[in-house]
Amino acid sequence: MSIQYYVALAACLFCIGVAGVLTRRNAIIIFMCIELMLNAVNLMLVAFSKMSPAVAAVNSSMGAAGTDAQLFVFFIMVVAAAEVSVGLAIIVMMYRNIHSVDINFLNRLKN
Amino acid sequence: MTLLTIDWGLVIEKLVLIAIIITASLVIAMYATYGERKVAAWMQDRRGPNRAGPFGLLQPLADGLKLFFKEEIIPNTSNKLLFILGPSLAMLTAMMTCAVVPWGDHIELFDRKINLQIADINVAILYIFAVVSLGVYGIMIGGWASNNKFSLMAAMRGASQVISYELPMGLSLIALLMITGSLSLREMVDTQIAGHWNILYQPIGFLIFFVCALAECNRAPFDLPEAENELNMGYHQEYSSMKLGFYLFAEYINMFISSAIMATLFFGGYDVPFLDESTLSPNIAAVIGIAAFLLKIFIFIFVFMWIRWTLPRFRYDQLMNLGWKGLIPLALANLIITGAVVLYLQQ
Amino acid sequence: MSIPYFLLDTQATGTTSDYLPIAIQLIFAVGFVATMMVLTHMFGPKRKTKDKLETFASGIETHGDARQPMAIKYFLVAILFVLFDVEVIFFYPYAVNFKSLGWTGFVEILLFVGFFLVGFIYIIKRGALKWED
Amino acid sequence: MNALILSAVFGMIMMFCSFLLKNKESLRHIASVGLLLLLIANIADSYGKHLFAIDTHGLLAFSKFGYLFNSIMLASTLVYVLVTGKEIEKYGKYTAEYFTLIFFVLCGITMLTCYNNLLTLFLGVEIMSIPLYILTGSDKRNMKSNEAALKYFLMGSFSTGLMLMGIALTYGGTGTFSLTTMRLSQGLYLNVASFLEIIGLLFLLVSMAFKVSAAPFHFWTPDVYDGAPSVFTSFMATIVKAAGFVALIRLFDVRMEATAKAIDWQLLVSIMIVATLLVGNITAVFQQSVKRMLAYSSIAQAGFMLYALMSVNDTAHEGLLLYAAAYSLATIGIFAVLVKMKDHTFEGYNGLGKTQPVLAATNTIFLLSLAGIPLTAGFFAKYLMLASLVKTGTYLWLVIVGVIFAAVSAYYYFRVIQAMYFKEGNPETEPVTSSFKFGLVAVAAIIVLLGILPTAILNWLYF
Amino acid sequence: MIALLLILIPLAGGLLTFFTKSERDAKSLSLFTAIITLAVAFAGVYDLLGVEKNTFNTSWLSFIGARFSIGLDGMGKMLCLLTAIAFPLVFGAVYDNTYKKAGTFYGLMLLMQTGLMGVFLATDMLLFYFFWEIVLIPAYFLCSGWGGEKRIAVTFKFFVYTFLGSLLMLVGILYLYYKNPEHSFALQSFYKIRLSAGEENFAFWLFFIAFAIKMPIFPFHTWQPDTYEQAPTAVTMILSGVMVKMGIFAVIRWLVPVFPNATVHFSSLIIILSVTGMLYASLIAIRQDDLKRLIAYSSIAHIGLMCAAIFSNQQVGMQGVIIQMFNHGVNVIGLWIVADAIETQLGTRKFSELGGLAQKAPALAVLLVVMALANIALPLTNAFVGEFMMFNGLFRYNIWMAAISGVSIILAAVYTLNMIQKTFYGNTSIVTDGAVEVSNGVKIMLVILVIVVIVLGVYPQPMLQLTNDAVQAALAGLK
Repeated sequence: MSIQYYVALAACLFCIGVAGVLTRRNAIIIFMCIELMLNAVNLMLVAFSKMSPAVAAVNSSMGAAGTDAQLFVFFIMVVAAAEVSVGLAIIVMMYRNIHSVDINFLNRLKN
Repeated sequence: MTLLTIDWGLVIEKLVLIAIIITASLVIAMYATYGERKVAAWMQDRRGPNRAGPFGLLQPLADGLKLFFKEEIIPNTSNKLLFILGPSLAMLTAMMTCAVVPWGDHIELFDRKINLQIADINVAILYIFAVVSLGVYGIMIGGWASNNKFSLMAAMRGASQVISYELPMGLSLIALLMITGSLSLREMVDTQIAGHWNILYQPIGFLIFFVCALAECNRAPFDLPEAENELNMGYHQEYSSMKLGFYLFAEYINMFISSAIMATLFFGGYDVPFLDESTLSPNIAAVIGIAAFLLKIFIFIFVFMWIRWTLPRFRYDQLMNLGWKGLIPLALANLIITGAVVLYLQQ
Repeated sequence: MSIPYFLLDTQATGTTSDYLPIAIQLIFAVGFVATMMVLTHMFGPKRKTKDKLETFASGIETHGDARQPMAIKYFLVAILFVLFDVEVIFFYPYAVNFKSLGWTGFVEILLFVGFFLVGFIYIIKRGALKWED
Repeated sequence: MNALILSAVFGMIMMFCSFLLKNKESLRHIASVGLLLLLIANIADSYGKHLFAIDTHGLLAFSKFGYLFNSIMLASTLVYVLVTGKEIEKYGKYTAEYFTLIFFVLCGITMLTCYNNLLTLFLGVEIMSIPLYILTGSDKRNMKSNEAALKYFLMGSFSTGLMLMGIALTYGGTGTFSLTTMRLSQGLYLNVASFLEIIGLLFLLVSMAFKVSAAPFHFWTPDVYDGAPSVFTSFMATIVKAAGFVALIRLFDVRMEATAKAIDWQLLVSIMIVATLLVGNITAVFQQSVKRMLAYSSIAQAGFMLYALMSVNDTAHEGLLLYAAAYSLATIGIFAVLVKMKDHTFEGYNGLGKTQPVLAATNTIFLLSLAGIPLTAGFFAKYLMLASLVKTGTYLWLVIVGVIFAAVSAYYYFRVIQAMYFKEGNPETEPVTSSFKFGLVAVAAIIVLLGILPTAILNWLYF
Repeated sequence: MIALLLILIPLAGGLLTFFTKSERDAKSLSLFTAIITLAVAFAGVYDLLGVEKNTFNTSWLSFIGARFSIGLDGMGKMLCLLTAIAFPLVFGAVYDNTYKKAGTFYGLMLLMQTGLMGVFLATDMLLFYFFWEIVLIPAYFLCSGWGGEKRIAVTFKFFVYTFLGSLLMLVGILYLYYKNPEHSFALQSFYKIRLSAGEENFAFWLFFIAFAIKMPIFPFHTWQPDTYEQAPTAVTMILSGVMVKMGIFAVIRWLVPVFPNATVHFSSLIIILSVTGMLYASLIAIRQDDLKRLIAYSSIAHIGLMCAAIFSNQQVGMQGVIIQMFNHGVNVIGLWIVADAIETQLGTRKFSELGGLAQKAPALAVLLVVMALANIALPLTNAFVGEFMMFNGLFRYNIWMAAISGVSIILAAVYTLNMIQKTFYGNTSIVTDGAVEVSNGVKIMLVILVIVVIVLGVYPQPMLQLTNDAVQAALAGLK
């Protein structure tokens, strides 16, 4: 399969994620949408690392390894994990205080 | 489109293989329940099932049919969709794991060289971990969807236990990987056929893996999610009919598959020791290999049962402490020592 | 600006075909599970009563919803799992290339294990894994 | 490199100090000593004394600018801990952990000052951000703090997502993460791949705009700064924000010129500047709480720092350094006074000049510095920012917009001064120790010194 | 050396005064400092230590290119002298007043003197800007801290106006700096900059707005009457006597020579603005009921004339402006002293409440009349010389403009005499019934001023000589 399918899929996932973040009000769902965005990026990176002509060109001309994007994905996973732990902790903390994960509650801060 | 240029012969071949393997694993799982009861009876000096058919051999079939025709009850307060999804997922993951296990070397049939492995992928171990980790969703979703306090409690316990033991399980394999240098199960078996079984190099790794496998399958002494005397019956107590059947079945399939994986990783897979397969015709060699492999698996299954009916159940804190504070550091130490030794010998 | 790159066709693809059997198996498994579910639904008797449809609590009345906050410990375990599991992932590429990396790689992985242990000891010291209370 | 590694190490040391030491006071002292050592190590680094010889394979590239910026950030943090460290002890029992997190944030910052690869950029940003989410929510029982943490977290990770998309697209376009390789290879396929790269860079710009709270991606800032415990807001609004700008300017250094044919970065940034200045300043004028005013003012100050991106030249770099120093020190000082106040509204400051003359006087100097009045460091900071743009000879109208908003900013800064000196009132403050006063005076002295002879300090750090 | 001392002495004195505890210490210390400064200023003006001692130049901000370079030249000498004279006078005049936190008050006053000295001495553009802003800060605090009821808002208006103006100037400075091939802020180097017409016109306004706000020129004047009214009188004296001269000084030193073409180009516009301002201010002054506001508006009118005269681009006009800067400073300080004496004694400045003071305080009345006459530039007073020369210049530029601004002289006579009449003559009111003669301190100050007024009115020659070179420099570019 050629790369555009992967890129298009990743772009779709990413857009779904962004749309979710912007429209949903439930903190957990927003959070999941963010994770979706990250995974879309992972997919795109992996696709590029295998199939992007630019990557191939750099690899042949610069003598760099083509696996750097795959490595990057690992780091994204790590960071995502760290974010998950912190983010869930924050959401749980908030749930314990206001018994809701609806971010409309956040508007309270404005007053 | 690449899909159109596909080798349809290969697809049919794989389809047949899949059908055989899945059916085999289902049958083996079914008879594992029978075996379990027989072993239990034997250990407790009883007879076990003996009414249905000779030696009660038709008992699992009868059990299965009974479950199949039972009334299905979905509690009012539950989440219907998730309630159905839970056991389906459990069954699904159990059925998916066997895809990367090499059941034997190739056979030659109709001028085709057929690999006795559904998918020979180069990241087989990662695939197994990925699918096995999905298993926890089956438990969690089922327990949560039931909307029963006992179920939920059991599911939480189960989930915690499964994920806790996944860490040492992953770590224990790293030392092994350092020796073999590949994530492909097929290659791993090949190295073992050429050299020695990995159990000789990695006894501690195997021990950890084995303990974790017990915990992953929620087998005694780690069957906390099903602790009857604390939690009625566990995460599936609201289930009935085939949904319950799926949960129970999944457990036995998991047991079978983990035995297969252990045999593959540490005991040479379909390798028969002291036998030079190259002197035999491929088909005969393959049959012998499969037989050897199944034998190894059955031994493991027996060990599983043996342990279940021998050891008392762990307390929850003991379970967690063993996993986190015992196995993880042990696996790390194993990793470091293996690395140092291998590098030293390499010099 | 000329045509963006990603619209062009690319080099040889990877080993997607290796995964085809897995997809077949997935279809197979899903089909099996779904069929069984449907069949058992059709064949089973349907005599529902109120008592049957209530959640089971060993015979006593059920009290309220089960979806209440659980002990934070379970949550903590889940989070720690996520963190450490990701750390474990990092060992895999190393393990596969372990022999070619030699002693330098070993020293680096020792450092990594050191970091792992620092976090590990910290959470144990903090009592995140204390279940005996 | 020294600072990068040592900050992580000190972070871990602090982590374990929480078991070894029960005395909060000594924790703070250890942290201060750690920061001091870090600062010394970093200065040693800039003099060529590297403690660690590690081949980073081009992931990091060290420069004088980076070292100097590190020094400034570390010094600011040191000042921050010395002046407001006591307040950190108020939020829960995890004092040592808070210091740990601060060290980790510094680790991220030091990475951002020397990244040479999009991977290290990403890691730096995240190492910097994630501890901050925790710090924001550290006041666990306080609803506002919770909500601020959640908001910050969601916004932060959203921008992380955007940043990653940007990185992925840039990678697809250029075939590499390495800034050096990008620079070398841009001639090869710039004509074809620039489309992907430019979208990628746009994503990166947007995500960094989130981090530095530049309009129109600023909307989380006031709520988060307001909700977070004041003492951590102070850290967030100063050191962290400045680091974001350094990260941005490093990126712009490399990529702006290369892609300028395809996209007019200056136009984009100029729109951002105007929006940021407008939102920050105008909204700040209408605030009733000093803390919120400072939140908006930090947006406004971000607008000024954005000038460095308009004109990526030497003056912009120098200016950013000085701006970071001036702005951080002054804001830390203001927050140090703020946390001592019981009432955070403007009225709460009424008459402070009488009851706490030292606090009021130093606070005045900080505010003057923020407003950019000569004799304070803030003046040179603004001066260099504007100068860098004038130097390019384009977008002169933007400079005039800048000074008009600088005049507007005087309005709300002087409101505090007016309240302190010219209005009657009896402000309630927490007990103020003489060492705290001494700290404030020292910070004020640094600001004035930087305002009269900025070269004295910069040269000493530099050469 | 002298130049440096002129800055350092008030600075040191000011900082010391901050830490004085008692009011007496503060007063005497500040007065002492001011007198020393005056002595040094004399030494500088008459080159007692040699001309070469009058400049000071050292490196300052090498990375920007600015130097700490100051020097006393003709026009600078005159204004430094004015500054040096003004402060002891003011301190003397308000010696009897009590200010809360006297140490801070006098300290800030001296800091303001530092800034003023710096502005008049700086020969480096950035340094000039520095001092320009520094003057503002003490002024702000003084007015806000010790002023009248509406002081906070009014002072803030003043502050924002001038701050905005100076920021615009900063942009202009930057612009010129980067247009300057020598990349230097030095005065001489700025004089050499040659810009295209468009650039020059652009940069001209950046500077001119700053100066116009400071002077203030119509329509940038709105801060001025309020501020003068609300500020404590001692500060108002400095503001109107010295500080507004900063604007005019800056125009002559920094604007006209640097932008010769733009000066010519915009001269008519600016003269129209100035003349409008003069008429407008004079008319409003007539309607005033408040002594301070009246003086404030009269000040606007005078400044307008000076500005118009500068832009007439005539040597005689320019020279007149320079002299008039000094003279106006002296005169207006005198007026303020009188106003302050009346207010402190009677608690009011309203003409409607005053009257008949001449009977109660004859000496004050006489002195005021002299000052007032100087204010309307009667011959034999110092202002006459300057105004005459300015009108001369303006006349040469455009006869109609001169004529219209001449009207404002008449108006000045109207309101000034009206003021004298309402305050000092007529019947005593309830308020003025208990009035007594002013203190000897005030009298002495006023007498000194009157002497200056008359001496300079009769013998302005030294002044003219002093300012010659400055005028030449300013007009050099125009020819």
